[in-house]
Amino acid sequence: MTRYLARRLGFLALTLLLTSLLVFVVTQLLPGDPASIILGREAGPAALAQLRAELGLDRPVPVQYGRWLGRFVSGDWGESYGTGQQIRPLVTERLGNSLRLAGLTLAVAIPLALLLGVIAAVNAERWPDALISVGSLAVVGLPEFVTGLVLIQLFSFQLGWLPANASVAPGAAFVSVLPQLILPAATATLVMLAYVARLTRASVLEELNRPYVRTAVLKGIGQRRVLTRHVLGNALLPAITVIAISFGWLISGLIVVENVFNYPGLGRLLTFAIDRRDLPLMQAITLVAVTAFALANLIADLLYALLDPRIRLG
Amino acid sequence: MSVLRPPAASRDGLDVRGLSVAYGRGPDSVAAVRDVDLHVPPGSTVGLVGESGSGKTTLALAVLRALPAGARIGPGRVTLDGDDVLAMQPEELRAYWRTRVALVPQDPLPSMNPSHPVGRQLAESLQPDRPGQADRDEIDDMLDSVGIGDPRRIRRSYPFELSGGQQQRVMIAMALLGRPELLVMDEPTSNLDVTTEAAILELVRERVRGTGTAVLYVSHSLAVVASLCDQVVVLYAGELVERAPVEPLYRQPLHPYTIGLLDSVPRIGRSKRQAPLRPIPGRIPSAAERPAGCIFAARCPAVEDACRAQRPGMDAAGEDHAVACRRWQEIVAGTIDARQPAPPSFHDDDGADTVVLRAERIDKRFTVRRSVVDRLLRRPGSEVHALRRVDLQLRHGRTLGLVGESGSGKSTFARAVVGLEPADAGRFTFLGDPLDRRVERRSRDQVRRLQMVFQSSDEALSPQRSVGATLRRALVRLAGTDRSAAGEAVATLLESVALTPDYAERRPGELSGGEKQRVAIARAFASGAEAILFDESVSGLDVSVQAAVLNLLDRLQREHDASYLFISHDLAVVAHLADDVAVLYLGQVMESGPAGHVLARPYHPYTEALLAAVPRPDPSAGPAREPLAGELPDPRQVAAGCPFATRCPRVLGPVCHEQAPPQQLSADGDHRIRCHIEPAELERLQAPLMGEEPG
Amino acid sequence: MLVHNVLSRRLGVHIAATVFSLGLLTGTCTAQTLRVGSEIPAQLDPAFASSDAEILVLSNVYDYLVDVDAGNQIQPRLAQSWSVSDDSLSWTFTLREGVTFHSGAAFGPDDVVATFERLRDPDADLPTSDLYANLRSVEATGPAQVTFTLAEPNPFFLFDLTDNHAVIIDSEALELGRVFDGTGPFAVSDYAAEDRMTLRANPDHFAGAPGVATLELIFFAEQAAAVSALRGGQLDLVLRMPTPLFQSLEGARGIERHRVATNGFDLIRLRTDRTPGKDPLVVQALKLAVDREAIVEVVTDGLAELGSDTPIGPLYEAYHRAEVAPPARDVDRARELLAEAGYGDGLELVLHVPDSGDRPDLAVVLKEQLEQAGFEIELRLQPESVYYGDGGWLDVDFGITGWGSRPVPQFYFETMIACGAVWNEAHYCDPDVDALIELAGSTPSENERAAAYAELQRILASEGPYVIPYFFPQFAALRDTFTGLELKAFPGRTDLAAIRPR
Amino acid sequence: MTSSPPRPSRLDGARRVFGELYARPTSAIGTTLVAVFLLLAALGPALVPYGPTEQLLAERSQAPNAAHLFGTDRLGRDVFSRVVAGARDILLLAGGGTFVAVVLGTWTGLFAATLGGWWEEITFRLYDALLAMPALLLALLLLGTLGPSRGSVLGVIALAYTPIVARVVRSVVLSVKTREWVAAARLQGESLAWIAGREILPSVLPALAVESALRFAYAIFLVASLGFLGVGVQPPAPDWGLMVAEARDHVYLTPWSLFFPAAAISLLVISVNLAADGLGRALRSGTR
Repeated sequence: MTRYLARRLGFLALTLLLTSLLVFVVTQLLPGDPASIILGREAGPAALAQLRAELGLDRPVPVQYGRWLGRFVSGDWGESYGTGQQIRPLVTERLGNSLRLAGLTLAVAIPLALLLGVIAAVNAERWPDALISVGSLAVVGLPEFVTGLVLIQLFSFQLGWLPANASVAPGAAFVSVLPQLILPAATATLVMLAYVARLTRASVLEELNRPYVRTAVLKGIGQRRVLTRHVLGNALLPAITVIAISFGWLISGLIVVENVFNYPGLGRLLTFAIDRRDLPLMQAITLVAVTAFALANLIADLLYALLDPRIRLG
Repeated sequence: MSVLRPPAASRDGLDVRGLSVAYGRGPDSVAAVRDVDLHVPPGSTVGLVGESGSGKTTLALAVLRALPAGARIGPGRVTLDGDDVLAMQPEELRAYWRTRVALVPQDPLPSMNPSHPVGRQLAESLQPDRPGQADRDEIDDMLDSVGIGDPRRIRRSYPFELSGGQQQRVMIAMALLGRPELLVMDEPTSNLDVTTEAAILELVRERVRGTGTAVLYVSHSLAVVASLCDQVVVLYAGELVERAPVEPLYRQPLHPYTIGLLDSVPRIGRSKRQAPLRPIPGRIPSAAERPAGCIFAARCPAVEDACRAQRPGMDAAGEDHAVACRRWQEIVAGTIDARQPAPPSFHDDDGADTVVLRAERIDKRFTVRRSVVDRLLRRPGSEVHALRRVDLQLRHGRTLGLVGESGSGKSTFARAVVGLEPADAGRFTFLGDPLDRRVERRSRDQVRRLQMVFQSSDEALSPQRSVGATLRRALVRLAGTDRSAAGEAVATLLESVALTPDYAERRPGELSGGEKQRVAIARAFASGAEAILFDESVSGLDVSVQAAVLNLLDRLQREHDASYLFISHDLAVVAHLADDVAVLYLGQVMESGPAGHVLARPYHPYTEALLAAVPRPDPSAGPAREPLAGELPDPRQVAAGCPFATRCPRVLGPVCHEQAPPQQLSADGDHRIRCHIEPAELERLQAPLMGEEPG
Repeated sequence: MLVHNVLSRRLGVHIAATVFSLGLLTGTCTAQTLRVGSEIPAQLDPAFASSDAEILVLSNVYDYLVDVDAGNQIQPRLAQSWSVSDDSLSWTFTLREGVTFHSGAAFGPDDVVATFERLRDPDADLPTSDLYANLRSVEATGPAQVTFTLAEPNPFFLFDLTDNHAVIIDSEALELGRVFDGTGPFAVSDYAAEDRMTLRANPDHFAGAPGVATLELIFFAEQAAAVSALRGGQLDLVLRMPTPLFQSLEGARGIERHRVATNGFDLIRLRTDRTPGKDPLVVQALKLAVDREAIVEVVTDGLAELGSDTPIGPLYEAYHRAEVAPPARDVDRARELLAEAGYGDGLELVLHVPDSGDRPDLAVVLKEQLEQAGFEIELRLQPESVYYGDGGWLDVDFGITGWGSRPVPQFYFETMIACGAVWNEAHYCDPDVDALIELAGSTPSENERAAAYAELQRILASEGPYVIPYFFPQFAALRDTFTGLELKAFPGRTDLAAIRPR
Repeated sequence: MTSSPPRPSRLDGARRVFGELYARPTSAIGTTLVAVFLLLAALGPALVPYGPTEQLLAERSQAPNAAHLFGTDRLGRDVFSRVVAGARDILLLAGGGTFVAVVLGTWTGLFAATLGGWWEEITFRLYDALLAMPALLLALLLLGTLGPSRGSVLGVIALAYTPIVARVVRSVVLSVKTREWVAAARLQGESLAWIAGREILPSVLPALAVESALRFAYAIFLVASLGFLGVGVQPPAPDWGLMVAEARDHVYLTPWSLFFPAAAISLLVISVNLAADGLGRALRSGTR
């Protein structure tokens, strides 16, 4: 187990290093001059040249990468070109917001998806299964920006139940912003819900067909107990991995959702950074998102290993 | 076992009447089992024997009401002690499962929940819904009684932590804990090594028989059933063909299928020279293509027109002996010959003693990388010494049989010989020239002359390519056949392995296992190979098919003057085919020499134990003596001394554990052994025991 | 027991807060807070700020010396009165007394001096360096008096002092753009970049306390999202929006639409210092190919004033010449001219468009019109930051640039049209035009100036490398719980302090 | 001689897959709709009454009617014509990107996994790094760099999905490369290219077909999202995502100009998903 952990951490570090290189190179190639972005459209050439030198933009790219990575790792993420703000507090605050939305989404979507998946699998080839399967396939086809707009139209404008806008105030308590989070979370939930439900169904069906289920049934264990005590434990193990993968999906989804609802998360900040060619901000957001994704995968793998005696003890 | 239940006499046991089982619905429905009658009295063991596709597992699961979705039972009746099993409603069914029946499946590992400790799963047999309240002592007693030495540790283990033998013991314990009236065992030893199998069979004999439980024992092996059962039921293509007590069935089988089956089984002590196998031609009809008349008519040597017209019923041919053949009386009387024709015999003994292939001091290790953490904790290195200084030689035109249990290194050796997994040390000499350790570095000619036929017929052929394309490629690549002539050459090749030329257009998925293996053999011969390695090449085949392939191999060897290295875990098959034999244990050759000598009069204690464990298709042979204790040790932790020392019944003392045994040659030069005991002493020890074997 | 009490009290408060916020699900907020949807400001250093969103912050946190009102008249702000010397070179301002910065520091002449010394510093190369290059000195000439000395007379000097950048900063201000210490009606209490800015009223403001106690600027990348929020009740005011969003608010319950005509325009310009814009035939073809009326109708739903390819719109009543008009649309003639210029097979051009306002729609309509005349147009929409970045607007051959409304037209001529002007994006250079601009910018005679502008309008309309199809109005929408909005032609200069609960 | 069992003809494979696709209403509907969309993409421009960018100034903002089935947008463009024209765009972009990803992923995955060792390690470490970035994030970064154009959108899809395809390929290769027929090919002295291409690749194809279909669905999704975020195809192209984004400002004036492209995206993704589901079922039942 320790060996497994060490190995996984090594891979994580390697992946992050490669990703950081990729992010850095890509952002360096972006068109647009950071200096003119900082100083605005009206700034003159001398001011621009001076700022470029201050930012070290005139140095060779490998040197810039080394400096940037070194500072990043030591916690100095620099200042945003676009706003002149320190990036780390900005990004950590938005990360918190995004995680709050992601957490709400996962908290709703995952249990619901697992439940639907199990219901579909247990009723395989009967009407509840057909309903859930077709429903999830349909929902999988709805892009977040369509779902979001539809939900706004329906719940905000027609019914007037929920706010159309999720620009929550910084530091507001979760309970007080909950109403504003409902529509964005619902939008992000739908796609994930379908995805996880489908995989859960497949996983439960696969387990149901394993010989140990027959062994359990032949011991005279009740159906419900066979399902809960035997099948689900094993079927939901793979779901952990699925959830981690769908976390990546969620990150993509949140970029769209946060823009549709104007939610102050990392996704909206990223589009802002890209729009403004705010390189340090883009780099920081991307690395944070990638790290979050990688950590989610790592945690999922470790959890899997911990729960699966074959890996834990093997 | 102290079981409180009515005395056996007052109970009927399992009774099956006219039972049919079909898969699918409507017009696509196919019958897997048709109109079967069966009776298993309490306290007796009934063997259900058949080749693959005979419907034996379907039948076994049907009486348990444990068929997969999509199967339909009926018409027919199944009763256990008079209770109609097929009429049971869900709640009754649960009670039936909980208290009256149990199953020991073929594969113990997937049949246990991988994420629950074994103890909890055992407890569920006692308290299905409240395993926490089960009596631990009772479980421990049961584990102890099925031969598990350390019940407390085992209870806490997860299934994957147990060895194959332990897993099956646990499954048996799980079944017995429920004190079933009916125990169904579905090929419980088929995937186990022969020494483990012997131990499990011994366990079944000791612990299950005579407890009043009715046992339905499903097996493809006539040999296993012979040593275990009171009565045998032979199933063919979903129909019952013969039912008899063990002794008469093996002494005088009445159905031509049973006769053919027994004639197909290779036996230790009867080599190809003494008794050629008589395979059953043709193939088992699929469920969709069953004839109107006798189901065996198409393959029967004693068939007459009436057989094809009408299905024969079960005739009582003696006490408890029933047979579904209209001509059984003629067979009893000997007025007709119901045996399959024997193949022409080719045997001559003039094989020159030139050595074709010589392996010297071949060594191979597999290492699993150790992490820093492992090193700090001084965990054992995970290195497997798969082959240790293996010396072997293959004589021209002869067959060298290489036997050993799983993990003995026999496949590793084969792959090292052909260069797929290069050896770490040692030397191969082939036809006088040194062979490079890697196939990629060998000359085209060497590759051509040294070929291999693999274990699994399902994987041996590229699934997307037609048989013809596979063979053509082999011809063009290795034999240098001209592309234009390849078509003809393919037809010839197919013919040589007894397949019609139209097989060239088929894909492997359309072939049966035997047919695939024939094609694989044809491919090996396509290059004009002079030495061919067979790695478990007949192991996955049904016995009647296996017999045909063994005969084919024999014929091809004579025709092509080829030399075979034949690897198998099945001693009977090796005994049948091999001229010389070598016994491998944990990567070392324990004993080698001419097959007639080594297998008839084993010197090495391991060879002895191995032979003793082999079940014989002959109830009079009796059960194996004293199954070998213990299990194959972890190959990563083999001691410096004799690898067999941990299990050897003749272990001398510390010397065996500490010193590598010397290589010794028997006085007559027929046995080359690795043992601390003097050959002369071994010969003395063996002599009285081996007397019963026909020389 | 004590712990329990505290806990339960806290819990009670919490529940109350929850109930309260749930009651406000759809977002009606206390009238004392004005929530304004704004685009995202980035650069808030007064010397560099340029967008409406940025100026909106500055003009409400700081004050100008003088400002212009809706009628384009100069109004006193921090300067109470002023006088000019006879030679028109020396301007003396008397400052308001008793004014303090939000930090408590007193406002005085030194702050004015510091502000303008910074803005005119030639070495710093600030956007205002050119504008104030004519300043010879800025001096405190009394406890509440500042004197500006010019090198040359400048009839528009007071207007120059209303420049967006010219907010008065504390002479000891540090970290401009991050710490906001102004004298304006609102003081920044919290700024979360890219997200929102919270401001509280400055009760001591010289013009009186603002109409609301709290001002919340909530930033939106998408105006559509802001309008949604307004509809949904999470915003009270949205400034600036594209035409269709404004139109869609017609009849929306509880929302009052505001519209003001401006001299702002979208400039379609062709670079003239290189092929193909170098060829006057191509410029002519461009002018002939455009249907300006259709653009006004389709893109702005007829809400904009028709333009005639000159920056002087009807709002400059004194200078605007209604009779001046670009050549009427003639697609066949345009095609002939193109052929004559050597583009008989079509002229391929990439049209660079900042992705904001009505410009994307304008580009799409323009593309269709130009292609009827033999142009082949590829659109490239870019975020404003990219369009206005290096290699963007000043560089590309063919582009659409938005120009904001200014109090006097001279600004456009001096920065956009004069030969070598800083933002001469068309790289246009005509000595006659330059002479007219020079004249208009220096003559004290209004008549002469009007004549010069008339001639400039004639030249630009007939041959300038520009198409100015319309002067756009500015839009805003306010919840009807508030009143007092006076939308400015440059919406960033709107005085939010004047808005109060109804 | 062994008697021959009845044997199915070669064509039966295709027929079986097809039959399986039409065995269930869901996959039948999906397959049919995909076919309809493909047909629209192929013939669309010939079928529609107006050009996708043609502005009918006199018929602006019309609700759906007989002349304009889906109405017209604010600039007087026929929404039906634009939606139909957009089908070709999105299918070409998503399909092209998926195709490149499948080809690249298959070959790199196939050879790296067959070769094993360092090649495999390096290739898949790189792919892991790419995969560590959620697809949309990667796409946004790259499109910012490359500038929005059809080519870059296609390239971004290819780059985002190549590692995923390669992973799928590798998982099959790893299970196949130890198979005996592969060993048999080595014993026949076959080259690496032969072993990879002729012995292993055929076994990869079924999994690859299903994965490709799924990727295609995701690619459509991604293209639409990029269009919506304004970094994909440029106006006035009738890109569905872009149309939705543009119509956001108009949703109160001309709701149909938002509804129809949004519905088209959803319908296409759903159909491809349904068809992929059926395809997977068909191929699985074939290998059983």
